[in-house]
Amino acid sequence: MTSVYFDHAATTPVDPRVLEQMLPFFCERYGNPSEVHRLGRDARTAVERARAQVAAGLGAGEKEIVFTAGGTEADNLALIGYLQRFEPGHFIISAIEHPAVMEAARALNRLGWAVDFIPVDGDGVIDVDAYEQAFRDDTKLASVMYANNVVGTIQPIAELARVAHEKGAAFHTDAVQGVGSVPIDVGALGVDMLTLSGHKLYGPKGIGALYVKRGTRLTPLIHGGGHERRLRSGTENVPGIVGLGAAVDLAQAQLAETRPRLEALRDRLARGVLESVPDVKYLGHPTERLPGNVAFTVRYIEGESMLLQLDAHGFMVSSGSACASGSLEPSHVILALGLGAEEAHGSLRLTLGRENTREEADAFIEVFPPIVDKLRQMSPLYVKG
Amino acid sequence: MTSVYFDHAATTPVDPRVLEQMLPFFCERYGNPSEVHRLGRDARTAVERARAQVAAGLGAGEKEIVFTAGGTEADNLALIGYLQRFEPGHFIISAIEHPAVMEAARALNRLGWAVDFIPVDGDGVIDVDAYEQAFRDDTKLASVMYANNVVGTIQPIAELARVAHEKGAAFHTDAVQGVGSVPIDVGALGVDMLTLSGHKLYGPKGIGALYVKRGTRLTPLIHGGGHERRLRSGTENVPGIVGLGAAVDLAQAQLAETRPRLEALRDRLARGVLESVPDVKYLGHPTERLPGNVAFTVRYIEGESMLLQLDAHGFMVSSGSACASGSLEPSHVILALGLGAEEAHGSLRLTLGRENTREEADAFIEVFPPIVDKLRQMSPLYVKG
Amino acid sequence: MYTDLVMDHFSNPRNVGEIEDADGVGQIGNPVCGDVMRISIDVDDDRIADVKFKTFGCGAAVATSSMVTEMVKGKTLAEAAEISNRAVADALGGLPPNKMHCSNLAADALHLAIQDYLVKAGREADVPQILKALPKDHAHSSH
Amino acid sequence: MYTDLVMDHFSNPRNVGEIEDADGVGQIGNPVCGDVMRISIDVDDDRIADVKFKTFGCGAAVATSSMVTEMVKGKTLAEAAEISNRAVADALGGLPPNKMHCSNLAADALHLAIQDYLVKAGREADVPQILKALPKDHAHSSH
Ligand SMILES: Cc1ncc(COP(=O)(O)O)c(C=O)c1O
Ligand SMILES: Cc1ncc(COP(=O)(O)O)c(C=O)c1O
Repeated sequence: MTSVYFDHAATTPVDPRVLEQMLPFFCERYGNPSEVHRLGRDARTAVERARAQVAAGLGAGEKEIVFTAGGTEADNLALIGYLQRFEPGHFIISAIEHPAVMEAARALNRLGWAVDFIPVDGDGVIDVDAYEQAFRDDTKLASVMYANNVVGTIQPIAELARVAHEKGAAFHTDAVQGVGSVPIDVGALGVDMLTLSGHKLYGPKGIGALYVKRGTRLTPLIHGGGHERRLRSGTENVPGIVGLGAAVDLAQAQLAETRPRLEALRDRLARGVLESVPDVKYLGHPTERLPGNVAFTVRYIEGESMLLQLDAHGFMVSSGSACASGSLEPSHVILALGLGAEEAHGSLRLTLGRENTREEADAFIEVFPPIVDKLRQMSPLYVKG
Repeated sequence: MTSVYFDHAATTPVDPRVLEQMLPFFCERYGNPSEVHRLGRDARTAVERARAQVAAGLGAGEKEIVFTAGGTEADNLALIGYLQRFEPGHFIISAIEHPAVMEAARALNRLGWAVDFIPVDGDGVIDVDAYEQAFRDDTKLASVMYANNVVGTIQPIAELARVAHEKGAAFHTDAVQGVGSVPIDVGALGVDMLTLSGHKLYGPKGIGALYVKRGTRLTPLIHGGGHERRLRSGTENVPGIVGLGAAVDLAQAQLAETRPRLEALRDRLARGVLESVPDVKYLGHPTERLPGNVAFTVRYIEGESMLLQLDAHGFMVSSGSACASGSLEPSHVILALGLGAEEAHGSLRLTLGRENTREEADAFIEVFPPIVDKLRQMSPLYVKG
Repeated sequence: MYTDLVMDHFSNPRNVGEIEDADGVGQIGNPVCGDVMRISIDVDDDRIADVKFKTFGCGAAVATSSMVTEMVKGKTLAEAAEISNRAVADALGGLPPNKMHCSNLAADALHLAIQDYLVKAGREADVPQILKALPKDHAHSSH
Repeated sequence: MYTDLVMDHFSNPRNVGEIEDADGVGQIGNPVCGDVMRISIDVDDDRIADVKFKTFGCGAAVATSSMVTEMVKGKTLAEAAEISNRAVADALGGLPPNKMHCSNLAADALHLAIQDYLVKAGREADVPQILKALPKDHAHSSH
């Protein structure tokens, strides 16, 4: 039976070459990196090697990489860890951040911090004027995601970081969807902090990292033995860290090849859908978007029912951002683009990855129109044209 | 060359049977449990199965298990997550807690919480009278570790929990060293929260869990998509969670066999060391201790130098608790037993595990005395008797 | 997440469509909330002779709609009026907790269709007897 | 953690022991801090003719002690006085950062031994010239 995975923004498989590098660290090279004996030293060496790989992938220094247990934790460390060093003041995020940033911002808000959510235009690009005007005397941080997980739009991060610095604030970007998909250099971007996550770039789940520019001071969220230069205590997840290093390394090596290939596949898929199904609206920026992201909304029908029908036909896609809240709310991202709630409920996200082929894209374009048709026949909102 | 691992309290190898259960979840069953399609549902099923395994291992309900990225995080969630719901008041911990509890307590202290550190006796057992008297009207929580990571002493948790409840406070225990080594039933203990960690029980690093008794309310430390019933956001570490479930399951199945075997090995090793080296003091409680813990202090010489010499002979041990702080301070645990700093510097910890044999114990007893001798010859503190 | 029975009703929904010149039509939900269900019935001798549904919504919304049509066909109005949203969910072997509130309104749509029939048939007086509690169109607190 | 050279000096320490009736003896550190180093020297014609050490402490403490004895044998007192703790660490290919402060005092112990020799030899006046800066026994701030 067909089995096509178009949900790489939710998570990727671990690349077998990455797993291969992780494997020895479970049962044989299982030392605790804090221990002085040879198994401990071996584990320490592996952790530091992975740190160098991640640093190299971002153009960062090794001492600027803090391993965390994932993207969400890294985002929380960036926002809460950075701001908690100050008396409550003000900070800025975009209106389309991932819940990891959004909810960390809400938590800070409950602690007395004022926060502005900067709107985006119809393509999902942040309103740079509104952003610039939002800064106040007591603005300590701005955080804008590198690329959106739902609609794929890439933000002008270098410009946003520059503005923040001019205004005397630090700048963080959640680059979970960007790292591994597009070239990212923290120096060129000029950011103070940057989040990445293993399982979005063919590495393991449960591991991520925060780039913290030299001189940027944070307080930890998790206290204990003082690991990760005191920023994240807890025995290091050695296989996970090794896997993250290997995954970043591999992504670097493949980027030049995969990026144009995925862009072509993405555009083929988007064109195919738009041409074969009426009343479909493409979401996100036409060009400034992630290589593998195809997002659209289908009128008169609802996302989950499309998704389940597609699943029954062997196509795994997402109806928006994956999150465990079980919320039935339409995606805040799609609403922020200016769409109505009804339209937002009809959104679908296909996110392509290394292993996807043109045949798979073409198969999708075959299967999708009759599914839409079937669901529209069932919909009380649909009036045959 | 000899290679004997006596450092299971620092970390254990992943049992190959545990790894085997984890393996499919890296490259094949890699779904994000929040996703609705079949790979997502498959991952969700695996996570919930593991939750049931962990719950069964503790005599808990499935809804009472929160997965975290390790023991340190679970300890922090217990203390900070529980107390942050209240206005700052008072709480109680023992003087020999792991840094994960100790430093979380210090962080709360900086937020305005008063904390009492309850002393222990020469065997490492908490002073129950002092504990009882420490409770105040505004005492919200007491946290005492189940078993100490350095000297292995097991505390009278059921009694301590009962006292806390009588005084109107909640009770948490860090059972990272206990779970998998001794039978633990949260109902019999009567605790409100209990911490465990995968890599101490032949499961993977970077995964742990907090038992949270039904009705005990916490605020999360890490905010985002609302995973783990909102208590720990972030895409689930599916292979890690599966590994933790499998490890708890396996430990349960093996406990009846391994526990008496390790106790016998422990006592043999302790006796052997005490009989063959003069001026050695056994640390911790003679009987109320972890099955695999042998801790002692050797006068006139220093722990790390013993450890390195032992390492050169193929024996991997620890000179105290493993933590990344790089602190050269003598262990706060050993000082709390009433030993002087000089003696504390000479402490050594051998922690046995499933795969250790009697031959290995005997080999240690052969190798150790000449090492002590060599180092004593080198020591300016040693005056030949 | 969904039981096999939910998936079956979702994939092969029973009684999809709209009865032309139906004796009664009930609609509930609104597209902003992501779920709209419309049920039309024909009534014969106080029994539901035919029933069809159209639904905009998630898998649970479609499956509950399909299930309720199966449950009531041939039933008396009074029997049909006894069927609750909860009973529909139970008949499907349960629904995920987050789907219980918004996506499980098919019985309510049916009750509105019965009311519509009664009113159209000039039996307004029977409404309170047959339909003990009429659904309010939820204000969907979450919006 | 430790370089191979550190491990070599730790495992096969050079010049372990105590010179009987030594011309000069210096001791630094204290057991509470976990590091005590004692260096004894014999001086001949203003040169270090023999040197031995005893050390209580970690791998770094032993290795720096061993290394400093190798570095100074045959050196003039003035040359030996120039050797800093830092230079000893460098000669070992570096030490872990957390070992730089407490466990790297062997040069200080040597300087105290030189001072002891000068005082015993009635050359107290030479002390300031030869030993530019005398080590204070660290109060070890961390305690
Ligand atoms: C943009 C973005 N930020 C943060 C996260 C959270 O990362 P993780 O799942 O590793 O916690 C995700 C994915 O879930 C994401 O897409
Ligand atoms: C008693 C105790 N508590 C907590 C921890 C921390 O657990 P983890 O290493 O999983 O963060 C450890 C081990 O490091 C421990 O021994």
